[in-house]
Amino acid sequence: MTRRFGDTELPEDIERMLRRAMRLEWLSIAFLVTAVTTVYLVMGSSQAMQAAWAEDLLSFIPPIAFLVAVRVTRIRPSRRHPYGHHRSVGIGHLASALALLTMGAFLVWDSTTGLLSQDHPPVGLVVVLGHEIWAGWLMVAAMIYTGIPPVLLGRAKMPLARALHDRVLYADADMNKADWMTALGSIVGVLGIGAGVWWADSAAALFISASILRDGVRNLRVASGALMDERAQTYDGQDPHPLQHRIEAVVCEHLWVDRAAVRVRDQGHVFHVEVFVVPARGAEVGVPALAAVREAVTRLDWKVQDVVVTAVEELLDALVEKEHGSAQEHDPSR
Amino acid sequence: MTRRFGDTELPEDIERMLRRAMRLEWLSIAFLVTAVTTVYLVMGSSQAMQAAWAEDLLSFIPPIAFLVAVRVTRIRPSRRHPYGHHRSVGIGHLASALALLTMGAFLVWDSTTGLLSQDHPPVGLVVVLGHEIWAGWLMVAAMIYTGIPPVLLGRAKMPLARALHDRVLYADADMNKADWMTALGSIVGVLGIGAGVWWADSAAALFISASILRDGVRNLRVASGALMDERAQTYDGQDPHPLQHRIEAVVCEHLWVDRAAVRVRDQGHVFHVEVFVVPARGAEVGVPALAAVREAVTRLDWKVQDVVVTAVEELLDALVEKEHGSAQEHDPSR
Amino acid sequence: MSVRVRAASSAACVALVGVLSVGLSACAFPYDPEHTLEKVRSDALRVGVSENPPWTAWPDGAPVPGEESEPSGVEIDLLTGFAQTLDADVVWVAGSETDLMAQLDEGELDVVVAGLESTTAWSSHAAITTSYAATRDDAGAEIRHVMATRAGENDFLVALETYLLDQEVAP
Amino acid sequence: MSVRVRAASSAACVALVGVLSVGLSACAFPYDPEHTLEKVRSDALRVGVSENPPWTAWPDGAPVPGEESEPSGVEIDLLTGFAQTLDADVVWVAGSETDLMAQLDEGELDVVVAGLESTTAWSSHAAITTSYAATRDDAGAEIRHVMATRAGENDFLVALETYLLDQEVAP
Repeated sequence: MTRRFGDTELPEDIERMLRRAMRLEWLSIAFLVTAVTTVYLVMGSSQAMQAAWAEDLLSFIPPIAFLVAVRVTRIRPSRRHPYGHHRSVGIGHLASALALLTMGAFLVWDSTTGLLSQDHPPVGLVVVLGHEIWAGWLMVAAMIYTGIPPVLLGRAKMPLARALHDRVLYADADMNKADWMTALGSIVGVLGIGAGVWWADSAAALFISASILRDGVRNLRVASGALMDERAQTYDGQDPHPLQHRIEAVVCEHLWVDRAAVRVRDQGHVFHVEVFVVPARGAEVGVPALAAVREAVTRLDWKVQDVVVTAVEELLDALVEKEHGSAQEHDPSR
Repeated sequence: MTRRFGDTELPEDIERMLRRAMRLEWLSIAFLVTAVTTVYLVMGSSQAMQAAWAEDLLSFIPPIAFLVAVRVTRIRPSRRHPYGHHRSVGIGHLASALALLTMGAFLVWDSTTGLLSQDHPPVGLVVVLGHEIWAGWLMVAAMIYTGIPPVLLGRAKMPLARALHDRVLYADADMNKADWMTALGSIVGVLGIGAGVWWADSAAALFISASILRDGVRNLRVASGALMDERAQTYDGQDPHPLQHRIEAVVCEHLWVDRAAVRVRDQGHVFHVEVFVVPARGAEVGVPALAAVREAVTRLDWKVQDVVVTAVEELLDALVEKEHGSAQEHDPSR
Repeated sequence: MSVRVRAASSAACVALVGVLSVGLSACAFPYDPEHTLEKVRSDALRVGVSENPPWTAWPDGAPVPGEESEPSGVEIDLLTGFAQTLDADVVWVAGSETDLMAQLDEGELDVVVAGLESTTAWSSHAAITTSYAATRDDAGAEIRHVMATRAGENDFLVALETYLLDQEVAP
Repeated sequence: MSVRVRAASSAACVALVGVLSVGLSACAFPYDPEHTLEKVRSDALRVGVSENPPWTAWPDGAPVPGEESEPSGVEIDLLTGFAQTLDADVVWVAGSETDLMAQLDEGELDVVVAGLESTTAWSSHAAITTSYAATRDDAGAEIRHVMATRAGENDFLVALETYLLDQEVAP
């Protein structure tokens, strides 16, 4: 079966990457189930372990959001959804960001009160297979187990997120890659309890919660930017997407075009493009001319899914930013 | 100072309504501060009162989201935000919906466990101004105080939400109007405790939590519909917005238009419109013809903010739905 | 009091609150789901006592089951007085706080006294009364003294609180 | 043991866990933030006792301050044995659960016995040991018996738990 994003049939290599990303996300979910169970069984009264457990629970959201979004975006556009369902990616992203933010804020508050009220976490013996062992060693072992696989998963997902232009996948990969810090933080907290430093546990919990909160703020900014029809950015929300300039360049190659500017909406995986053309003096503006530009832009990249070309007398101020030179003049020598 | 939504200067009557809506929302916030304080002071161990308090706390979100969104949407479009900032309304709406959903789910779980573990809420005496009085009477008085004003506020906001096409305001008005049910539910719960019916309190709490949860689900559907670029709906998300058909009718009045279809994105307060025109055979498609259609559509309503008109050979399937007859044929007799 | 009379007075209360909602503590509201106050009146007040002088003490040692022993202390005197206002006998039961709270939760006791303070960890297991006296600890912080009754038996709770608030307790 | 030696052995433990992380309970980890185990060894084991036969009892009545009295019971015997393994004397302090838990939290006691059960409401105020014995209540549900030590004093907690797990307790 060929996968689609709405009306877009995916190129073969992109489709292969999408399949791989889906497999990785299923693998992440399977791993998280074991991790959450393990940590729950050993966490006891260590605040750092409880914060790490909460983070593991939250880690379920991005893989699930990704898998759901891939399914939903395949639905073809209809009269009720004339732009397709790509935006479901963004909504899933926003929801994950809000979950991170809320949980992060709660945990920061919780570990701060733990620190201020000078909670001394008790960690005693457990009996495992007839052996008496200090429960802290079990916690350390659990955190070593839960700390390593996410880093590998995150490294595998990162290039796919870049190629698929998927912000949810990127957010997931980014959180995975940072997961070893959570694990190390918990280990330091537990060893701190063992070394008789009572505040080490709350401090480690505070560190972990702050990192959850920071993830939430960063993701919220990127997700709401995309949903607010911000200019298309790269998958990590750091830079304007290079496709915009490539489109403007291609449009200006047409002879009837004097000046042109584009607006790009990031729909999730794909882009919706509006091209504004100021026609050259005396040039004929007809359906064929408009269609030629549309096809040239569509051919540029699989991500360009929906192109509307219109002719105008003047370009909107908001689209022309002189210092970037993005609204390109047509070169009359061609 | 004339208020704007992005580039749109508002008509005078709409601007007056916006001012009135902002005053009402400030009033709501002021009232909520007193309500939250009152209920917190008297709620004691009644689960129904605690759920009502949580709902009052959540009621802060829509007014704040509305006031913030009105400020943000006034920012003019820029190169980074070529479509303006209208979508901030939708993001605020989605965030409120998720808050309602989460809190509702938590409270349903909490009151269900309270019911199952057969919690018998203790409500004893309090001493007020030297008089000993059963705390339940205070709770009833507090709920009467917090139950009535929201209904009046909600009734005042509802017509403004309709005229301003503001979904956050609508959601807020709708929740306000239903607030008396929360108050009545709590009163029944407290009187139930007094009458020796221990489960009345948990049951009332369950009823209130379920209504919070239902609000969350309904708002989530409407908010994510708007953010997913669904066809523009009316403010309550029940029907397609009538403006779409009016635009199609206006476009078809132009002589060079054979057939036409429109896509409307609901940006929050305003609409972004794309018009696809199949020109009549032999008609000239030029910048003036496109501009004439654009201006005719823009004049239709203040909500139509951004119009792109393009000429195409064929209309997209997704835009033409025969049974609705929305993609209108040009009447050749005109 | 017959069930019908109770229901009628209950309906009257609800009606009244709609009209006035102030100064109604004289009204028979609230009722006990398990009729504790009624049972105390007709039977006896069953008190769990865990030793904590000067509030509660077993001068002759805590009684093992079957044995008879009389407790003493500030809280014992208060409850003896309370039982007198209800024309009720008192049954004193010895035990640890944990045991007594479990019995209270199951309805085998009506009230537990153990020199409890308002900061007690038992507030999620039992209904804690308003404080009937306050003392100061070594650091000068206020300690407010309370008793524990069975959760949800609000008529009994209000009756006990009304009695306690009327007393002048100087430990 | 000097501070330097402790720090070195602590570092050795951290290194070890990186290599093996199994079977290290023999290692001196964990330590006490307030050095409870050390103080018990050099000074005495301070035990709070709230009466709850057959686990704890004051056969001659609970002592008022200044008076001497010896408690008895299953838990008293256990702690006497534990103190012997540490070559420590025992100081018995009487009080209510609430009082004793407050003293435990402030470090005036090292352990509290009151016939506590694993479902105790005090688990947020004190470190609850693993259960050293199990009985059944009238309904046949299992009751697991525990003691309370000062929260965070994990070396002492582990020492007491190790001792308790070695004992055969049949109440």
